[in-house]
Parts: sequence; structure tokens; C-alpha cells
Amino acid sequence: MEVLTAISKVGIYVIFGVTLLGAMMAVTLRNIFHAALSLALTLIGVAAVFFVLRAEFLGAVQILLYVGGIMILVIFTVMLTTRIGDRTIPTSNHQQWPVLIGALLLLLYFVRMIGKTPWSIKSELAVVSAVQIGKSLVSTFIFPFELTAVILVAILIGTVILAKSDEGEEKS
Amino acid sequence: MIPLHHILFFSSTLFCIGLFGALSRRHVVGILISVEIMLNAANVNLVAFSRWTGLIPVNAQVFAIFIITLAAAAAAVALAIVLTIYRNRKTIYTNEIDLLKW
Amino acid sequence: MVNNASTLICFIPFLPLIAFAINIFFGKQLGEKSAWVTLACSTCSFVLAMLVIRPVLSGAVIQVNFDWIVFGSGALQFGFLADPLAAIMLFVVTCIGSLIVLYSIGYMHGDPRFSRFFAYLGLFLFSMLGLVLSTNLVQIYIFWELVGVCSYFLIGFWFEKDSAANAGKKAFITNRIGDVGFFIGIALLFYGAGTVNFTDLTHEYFHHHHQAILGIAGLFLFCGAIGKSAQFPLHVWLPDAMEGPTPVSALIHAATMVAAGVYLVARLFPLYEAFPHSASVVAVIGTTTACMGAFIALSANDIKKVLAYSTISQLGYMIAAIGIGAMSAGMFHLMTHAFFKALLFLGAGSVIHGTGTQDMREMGGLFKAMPKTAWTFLMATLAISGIPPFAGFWSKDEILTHAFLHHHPVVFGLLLAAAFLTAFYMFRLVFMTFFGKTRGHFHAHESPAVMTVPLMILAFFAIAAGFPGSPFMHHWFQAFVLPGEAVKANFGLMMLSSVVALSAIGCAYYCYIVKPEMPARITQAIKPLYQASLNKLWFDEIYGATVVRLFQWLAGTLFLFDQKIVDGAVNGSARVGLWISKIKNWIDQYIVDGAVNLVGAITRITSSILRLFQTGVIHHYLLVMFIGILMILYGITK
Amino acid sequence: MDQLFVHIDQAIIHWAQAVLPDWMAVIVAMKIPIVAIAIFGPVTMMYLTLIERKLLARIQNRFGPNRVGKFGLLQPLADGVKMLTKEDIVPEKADKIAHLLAPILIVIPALLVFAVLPFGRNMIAVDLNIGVLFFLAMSGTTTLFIFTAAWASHNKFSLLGGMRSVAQMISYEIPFVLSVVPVLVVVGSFSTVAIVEAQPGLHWFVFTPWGAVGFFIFFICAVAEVNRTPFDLPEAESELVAGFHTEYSGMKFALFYMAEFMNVFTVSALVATVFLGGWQGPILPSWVWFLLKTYTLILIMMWFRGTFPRLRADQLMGFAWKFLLELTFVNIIVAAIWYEMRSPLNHLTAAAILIVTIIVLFQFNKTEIPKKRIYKYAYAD
Repeated sequence: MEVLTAISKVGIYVIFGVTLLGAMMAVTLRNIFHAALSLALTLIGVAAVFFVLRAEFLGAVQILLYVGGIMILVIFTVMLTTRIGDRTIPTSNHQQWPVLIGALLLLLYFVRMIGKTPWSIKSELAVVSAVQIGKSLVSTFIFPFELTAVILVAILIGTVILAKSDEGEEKS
Repeated sequence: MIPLHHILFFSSTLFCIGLFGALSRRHVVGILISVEIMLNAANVNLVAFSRWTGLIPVNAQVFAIFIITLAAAAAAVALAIVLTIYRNRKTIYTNEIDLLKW
Repeated sequence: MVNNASTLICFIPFLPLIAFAINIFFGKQLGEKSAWVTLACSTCSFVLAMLVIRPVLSGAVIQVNFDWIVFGSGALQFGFLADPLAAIMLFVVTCIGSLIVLYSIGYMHGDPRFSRFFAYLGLFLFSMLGLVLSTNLVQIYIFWELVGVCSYFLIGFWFEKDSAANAGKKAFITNRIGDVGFFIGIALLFYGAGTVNFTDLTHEYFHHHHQAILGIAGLFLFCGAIGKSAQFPLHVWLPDAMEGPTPVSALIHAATMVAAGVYLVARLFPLYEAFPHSASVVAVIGTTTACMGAFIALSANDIKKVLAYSTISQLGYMIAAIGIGAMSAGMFHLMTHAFFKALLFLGAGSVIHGTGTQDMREMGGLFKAMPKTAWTFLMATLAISGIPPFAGFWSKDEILTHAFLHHHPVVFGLLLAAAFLTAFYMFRLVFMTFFGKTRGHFHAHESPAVMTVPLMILAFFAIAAGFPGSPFMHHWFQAFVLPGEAVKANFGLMMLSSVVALSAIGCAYYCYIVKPEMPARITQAIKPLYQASLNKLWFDEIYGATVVRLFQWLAGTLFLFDQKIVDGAVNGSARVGLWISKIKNWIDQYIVDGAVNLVGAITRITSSILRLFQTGVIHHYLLVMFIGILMILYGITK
Repeated sequence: MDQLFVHIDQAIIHWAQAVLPDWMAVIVAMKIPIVAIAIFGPVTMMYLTLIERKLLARIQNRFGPNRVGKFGLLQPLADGVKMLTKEDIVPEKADKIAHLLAPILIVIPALLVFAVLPFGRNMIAVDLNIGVLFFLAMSGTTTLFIFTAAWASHNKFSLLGGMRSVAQMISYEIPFVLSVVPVLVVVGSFSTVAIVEAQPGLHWFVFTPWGAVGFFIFFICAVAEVNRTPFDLPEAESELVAGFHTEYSGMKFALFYMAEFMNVFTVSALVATVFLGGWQGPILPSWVWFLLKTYTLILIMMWFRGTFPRLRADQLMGFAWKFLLELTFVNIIVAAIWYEMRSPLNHLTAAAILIVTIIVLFQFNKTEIPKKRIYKYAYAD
């Protein structure tokens, strides 16, 4: 059985690796369309991490919303704002080296802090079911839940207006 | 199961990658992509803490759901704005959209 | 039951308000359907009012109160109160209101602002019901002004006509004069008594606190009633208010709103009872108005003007009744009058609708053309003339009896004379309109059912409304309004008033049917009197010559003062100022500006350096922010 | 008979435990359903193409393929061979990597969703406690790959087809997801097994008022999700050559085809699971019932293809946003009401509310028939 545990552990690290690779590609690739596809890879990787962490509901929501929703939006925008011809315009600005150093410093800081903090780990790892999330959403978090609904409506209207008013201007 | 540290290392690396992207990208959509990566890193953290240390594990996941929802909403608005900018200025490179200066 | 009623009572005024809201916002889309919204709401109010009145009949007093403005130790309340007095008004307002809304559907048909009209009716019903159900004087004042506004809107409803617009303004301004007195009265009463709640202002209260200031407050409060109920000398607006649509005249300027003044005086009856001097002022004003209105009505030729003066006269009756202490009789007359006067106006409206003219001299012989209108109109006329057993007889007789038995001979005599005149001019109206030959050129036709049905319902009330207060029912009504008041029927007085009324009818018959040339001869014989009546006792002219002229003169003088003295002073000081400013200009330019420019130059130099950081490029800002965060983190962990 | 495949599975595991070391036996036990699905999916797809061609031929009064093998039974194999050996053409300006990846990736979600389908009693690969949600999420990702394919082809017809596909699938995904919610509300679980077990015997959800409405919405959306007639705008050959797969040939094209037909199967299977009681049914073995229901739905889809004309783009969108969406919202509430009320009354109430809603929605969505237009300049005089 140890073999199986080892395999599953390796599997988890492979997922981590693929996710990080996807993320790196997403932030460095010059072709923005490829970057978007890499983002999809990252998102699916994160969803897989959720599945590994026994947060299946979140994983499914992640795929449904991010991959099915946000990714489509991003790609649509890429398509609408990029002329098919120019695909590989340099997409990074001139501050990448200082930023890279800064980001690495931050990562170092994070790693140190994670190492230093005495985490109070529970003896039994928690598993959250979708039913619990649902009940929590309509009891403890009912107010933020409703607020989110309001925000979504506002955003719906705002987006429609943003997209629409311009058409009017173009026509007139 | 792997220890909590490793997941936290993973999420902080993911976060730093996203940060790097957000600061170094020139393309507005690229910045947005990086921001989404950062949000995802935060979500991974929340879920990990919910599993390992949370007193009420549900809360962290509910927060993650709120983050996903609002990220989706924010993406919708951001992309609508990007489209508007593109229509008006015919560019989506941040160093060309600099009307905010003095 | 009482609990139930106290919830229902809150809905009564707000239903018409809902109708108002719907019609004002969706009137265009609803078109002629908007009338049914108002009708439905007012009918619901009527039904609710019935449910509320039922426990009141069995002696309960329903009261709902909320603290509205809290100050110091006390609080101004807002609420609804249904006691016998309010119950009567509630019944009258909702019943007549619903019928008139129904009638208006026919009358206003085809008007371009149809839905607007019904919106205003809804608003009016809301304010009137709020007024009726008020628990204190401040609340009543608010709704008092609201009904005034509605009245203004509705008189000037056809504002394209100059006369209508002016009549609206006149009504509003005249009422305002009375309202100032009303407001001062409330203030004085609050100062003297410390409360404005009706439930506190009882008979016993005034018995114990007999301060002169309360008597004066009573007089000022009566000013409001004078304005609203068109009493002498502020009656001038009511005849002009006839420029509004006839249903409005019927609802607002005959049956309900003008009765608000009477209602107010009746509400404050304990006050007047405690201060006989104030009460006598009320009685004098009322009697004067009763006679004056009847006198002017004799010569009016416009069918609605006759009814308007008749209304003034009848309101005088009620006020006089309360003034001499017959409060229940006054309220009784208010109720009966509301029904038959509404009927008279609606009948007149039907006649105007059918003939297209308002001038009685052009009418005549309409009995055959519009039988339903004519019959119902006749009922109402008999009622107002005081012919037994119609409603008006019982109430009018009640007042006369009280005046006679409580030793007010002058009031009794004058009111009896007014009764004679009333019967005379009302039958003059009937004979000129419905009998004889047609004098005008028009093709009269009967009005549609939607108009005649309310007429018939009102006719029923014009006949039957008197019985609750008649000796046949042991003066049930009076006992209901004011328990413990002894009322006695006096058969002799009944005979007297019937004979007076009948003789007046006889005179009218003789003058206008048997010998149509008689009136001209009579007017020749008493020309000055006729002129006085025809010119409405020159009230408008007197006001024009005194009040209006005075104000114009004052305004002119003030204008001259302003132009010569004030402006002169201003110009002089300006010249001095100009001279000083020339000196200051020099200082300003070289010393002050120099300093300012120096500051500006420094700012510009520094900002030209600082603006290099403001590139407008987002990622630069992001970078700075990131560096900041890194530094903060470094600081925290250190 | 009912547990036939389960017994086979058990037998193989027993054999593995006897022969192989412990950990390998576990792996074998895990792999059996995977292998089964990996075989079952493509084979189903191959024969679905044949069924479709035959059926369409019958509808059009033809015979369909009948030369290769008996009744043309070997036709799919022949097609497969043809596809494999065909030249793979990639446009010069195409985005090579994406062009290659899209058809491969599109098959993955199509295969993954097989995992949560209960083929019969105890016949499910993984009984995920979020089964339905997993299915919906996975089928949602298909859009992304279709769009990738469209973009990578660097062809305006591909791009137009891709855009249409995305717009359509996003629009129909909302009623698609929401129409399952009533079932989730009533069952109280996402698990497909739990849903099937909540419909014992003939107590299928389709026989309740909200279930019937939900079934129709879900089925219509399912048809739209898999881009089939009358919702096949993305691949409308008369307008867009072949839509997003215009630039694909050979095996890549075959993969798209495979994904599409596997989606047809899985979606029909999900409809059957959620609303038609899955493998529940009298007499026959459970997996027979399941396949019977699924194939009935597939045949109905093919029947649609043989009969319905294609929708116009605005009709397509209007139908999703102005009719289906509202109806699903009402349906969720109706399901909750149904659940809370007592037995005979709840059916009547639910049916009444739904009928009123449908009538109202029909009133609001009345087709506006434009006046007959006349080209005025065409007249001679």
C-alpha cells in the first residue's frame, strides 16, 4: 500500500507542477491567446488541487465558473481586441526585472513566514460537504449572499451599459 | 497526505507568479489574467486552511465561493471596460493608455 | 371587533391615496380606465368605513396613535380617531365620494385630463378622510391645507379658462387668510391648554381651566372655519369656485370640504360651550351668513351660483346652530345637507350636461326631456326647502326649535326668514329650469345611467336621511352624537316652519308660473334691494376697493421709497467704494499678487519635478504600490 | 442478469488479487471502469454515426449505408480507417499548437463525464457526491476547446462558427444548469446515484408537473449544448462552410466528431438519469432500462435533425433568455412548493402555476410577424 500512497503523493506534486507551469506560461507567453489558454490550464490545475483537498464542490464551481465563464470572456476579449495578424507583439513592459526580483523577495518572505508560524493543525482533517456550504450560505452568510446578488445585478446592468453606449456612439 | 506547508508554498508561489505577471504585463488582458491567478492562489490558501486549521471549516469555503463569484463579476466588468477602451483608443497596452497623467 | 376596526381604520384614508398614486403615474396608460381605479378604492374605503362605524354605533371609540414628533415631556401624535362625530363624517364623505366618483365617469367623459381628474379626486378623498379621522389639531391642520390644495387644483382644473384659474387662486388666497387665524388659534390653544388632542379637550377640561386665552384661541380657530366653510366675510371664494367641474362643486364645495369648517367647530364644541362669548360670535356670524346667502341667491341667474349661495346660507345655518349650542342639530343638518346638496349639484350638473348652458334664463320646460334628473332634483329641492317628511325638514326644524326654546329670538327670527327665502329661491330655480317653456336653443337629453344612478341613490338619502333624527326614531341621531342632550319635538314649531316653507313655494309658483311678468315688476319696485342682491352686496367690489387697493398703494409707496432713498444710498456708497478700490487695486497688484505669484511659482517648480512620477501608466503605479507593500512587510517583521 | 457487469468486474478483481501484488490489484480495480469507458465511449460514438445515417436515410426515404458488412454494420470501421489514413492539413497561418491541442482536449471532458453516469444498479465508475455538478462543469469546458479550435484555424468561417457556438452554449448553459436545480432541491444531493434512487419503480420525476417542465427544458438545452439541429448554427454548412471545424481534416476532424457524438450520448444519459429515473424500471435489468431510455432520447434528437429547420440566431437567443430562463426560475420555486405541500394538492398547484407561467411567457414571446415587404423601386411605373 505504501506504493499507492507514494504514487498519489507524486500525483499531487505533479498537479502542483503543472499548475505552476501553466501560471508561469500565462504570465510570460508573448502570444496573449496562448497565455489565456495557459490560464485555463492553471485554473483546471487549481480545480484539481481543490479535488485533492476534498473540496469537490468548490472544484466543480471553479471549473464551471472560471473555465466555463471567465475564460470564455477573456478569450472573447482577446479576439475582439486583437487583430488576427499581429499575434506576437512584445507583451511585457520594461520593469520586468525589478518586479521579478521583488516577487522573488516576496516569495522568500512568504516561505520564511510559513516556516516560522506554528500552525495549529487539527488532529482530524475537515471535509466540507456541499450541503454544509449551502446551509451556511443561507444562514450565517445570508447577508453577504444577498449582497452578492445585488452586486451581480449591478454589474450585469453596468456591463450592458458599458458595452451598449459605445455602439450608440459609433452609430451616431 | 502531504503536509500543510507544501500547499502553502504552492499557493504563495502561485501568488508571486501572478504578482509578477500583474506588474510586468503590458497587455490589459494579461494583467487581468495575472490577477485571476492571484485570486486563485488566495482560494487555494482558504481551502487549505479550511481543511487543516479552520475551527469552522465551512466558512473558508463559503469565502472562496464569494471570491470566485466576485472575481467572475469583476472580470465581466473589467473586460467590458477593456472593450470600451479598445473601441475608443484602438489600443489595449497600458503604456499607451496614459491619459491619467497630469 | 374593536381591535379589528383599529387596523382597518388605517386603510381607509390610504386607499384613495393609492388610487391617486396609480392615476398620477400610470394615468396616461390607463386612459378612461383610471376612473375605475379611483372608484374601486373609494368604494373599498366606504366598505371599510362601514366596518369601522359598526362598533362606533354600539358606543366604542376607536383610536390609533403613533408618536410623531417627540419633544420634551410630550409628543405630537399622528393617528386616527373614530368617535360618533368622525363616524358621521366618515359615512358622509365615503358614501358621497364614491357616488360622485361614479357620476364623474359620465360627466368627465372625453376630457383630455380625465385621469388627472380622478387622481385629484383620490388625493382629495385621502386628505378629507385624514382630516375627518384626525386625532389632534395639528394633524387636522395638515390635512386642512391638503384639502385646500386639492380644492385649488380642482377649481382650476380647466386652467385654460382665465376665470377658472383666477377662481382657484381666489379660493386659495381667501382660505389662507382664515388659515392664518386657524394656525394662531392652534398655537394659542397649545399655549393655554398644553395639548391639542381632541380626546383631552373635553367638556370637563374646559370647565376646570377657564382661561381667557382659550376663549381667544376659540375665536382664532373659528377663523379657519370661516375661511373653509365660506362664512361671512370670507365667503367670496365659494361662488367663484363654481368654475370647477360640477362633480367637484358637489363633492368639495357643497357636501364635504366646506363642511370641514362646521366639523372643526363641532369638534371644538366643548370649547365654545365653555366660552359663551366666543359662541355668540359664532352664532352671529352663522346667522348673518345664512341670511346673506339666501338674500343673494334670490337674484342669481346661474344655476350653479344659486346653489353656491344656497350652500353658503345652509353652512351659516349649521354654524349658527353650533353657536347657539345645538351641536347635534348642526351636525344633523350637515349630514342631511350633504346628501341633498350633493344631489342638487349633481342634478344641476346633469342639466348642464344635457343642455350645455348654466344660465337659468335659457332653460325651462326640461321636465319632459330629462325626467329622472327632474324628479330627483325635485326631491332635493323639497328637502332643502324643509317640507316634511324630507330630510331637510327634520334637521332645519331641529335648529329652529333649539333657537326658540333656548331663547335666541333674534337668531330664530332671522333663520326663519332665511328658511322662507331658501324655499323661495329653490323653487324659483326649479320652476325656471324644469317648468314653463324652453327659452334657450338646445336639444336637451337625459344623462347616461352612470350619472342618473348616483342621483337616484342620493335621492333616497335626501328623503330618508332625516329619519334617524326625527321624533319617529326618538331623536336617535342626536343621542348618538351628544349623549345626554335633551331634545324635544315641538309640534307647533314644526307647523310654523312647514307653513313658512309652503307659503314660500306658493309665492314662487305665483311669481314664476302663474304670472311670469311679476318678478320684473317686483324688482322695479324694490330696485336698490334687487341691485344689492344682484351685485352680491358688493363684496367683491368692497374688497377690491379696500384690501386690494390698500395693498397696491402700499406696494407703490414702498417701490418709490426703494428707488429714491435706498438706491440713492447704495449709489453713493458705491461711488465711495470705487474710489477706495482704486487705491487698493494698486496695493493688490504689486504687493498681494506678488506674494501669491511667488507661492504659485514655488508650487509650479516643485510640481514640475513631482509630476514626473505621475506617468499615467498603470503598471508604474502598481510597481510603486508593490514596493510600498514590500517595505511595510519588512517593517512589520523587523 | 441485473448485476451481470458487476459480477464480471468482481471476478476480474478476484483474479487480480490472486495473481498480482496488493497495490497492483488496487490499481487494476481502479482501471477496470476506466478501460470499460474508454472502450464503450468510442464504440458508442462509431455506431451512433451509423444509426444516425440510417435513421436520416429512412426519414428521407433512402436506405443509408448498406454496402460495408451486413446492413452496413462495418461502415463505422471503414470510416475510421479512412479518417486515420487521411492527410492532415494544417493552414499555414494557423496557430499550430492550439490547432493540434483543441481536438485532443475536447475529447477529455466528453470522456470524463462518463465517470459519473450510473449505467445500472451498482454500475458507476465514481459515485462523486457532486456528480451532476461535475457533469455540468465538464460539459461546460467544451466551449473553451471549440473556441480554441475556431481561433487557431485562422479562418473567418471558423471564427464565426466559434463565436456562435460560444454565445449559444453560454446562453443555454444557464437554463441547462438551473433546470436541474428542482431535482437537486427535491433529492437533496448532487450524487447521480442518489438522484436515481429517489425515483424508485415508476416514480420518475418526469411524471411530476415540475419534472415534466424541467425535463423539456433540460432536454431542449441539452440539444442546444451539443449543437445539434435545430440549434446547429455553429456548424451551419449553408452559412459557415462547416463552422469551427472547417480547417480540420483527418483524425483531428474525427476527434471532433467523436466528442460530439459522445456528448450526445452522455447528455441523453444525464437527462435519462435525472428525469427519467435512470436505471429504474420494472422487469428488465437495470442497465437495459438505462440504455433504453438513453437511446430513445438519442433517437428523438436524430428525429429532430430529420424534421426541424434551423433556427435564426436572434430566435435562438431570444428563446433561451426570454422563455427558458424565466420558466426555469418559476420551476425551481414550483418544485419547492410541491415539496412542501401534501400529496394530491401539490400536483394540482404545481401544474396550475406552471401552466399559467407558460401561457404568460407565450403571450410575451409571441412571434412578431413583419408586414409583407414590397420593394417599391421594382415597379416599372
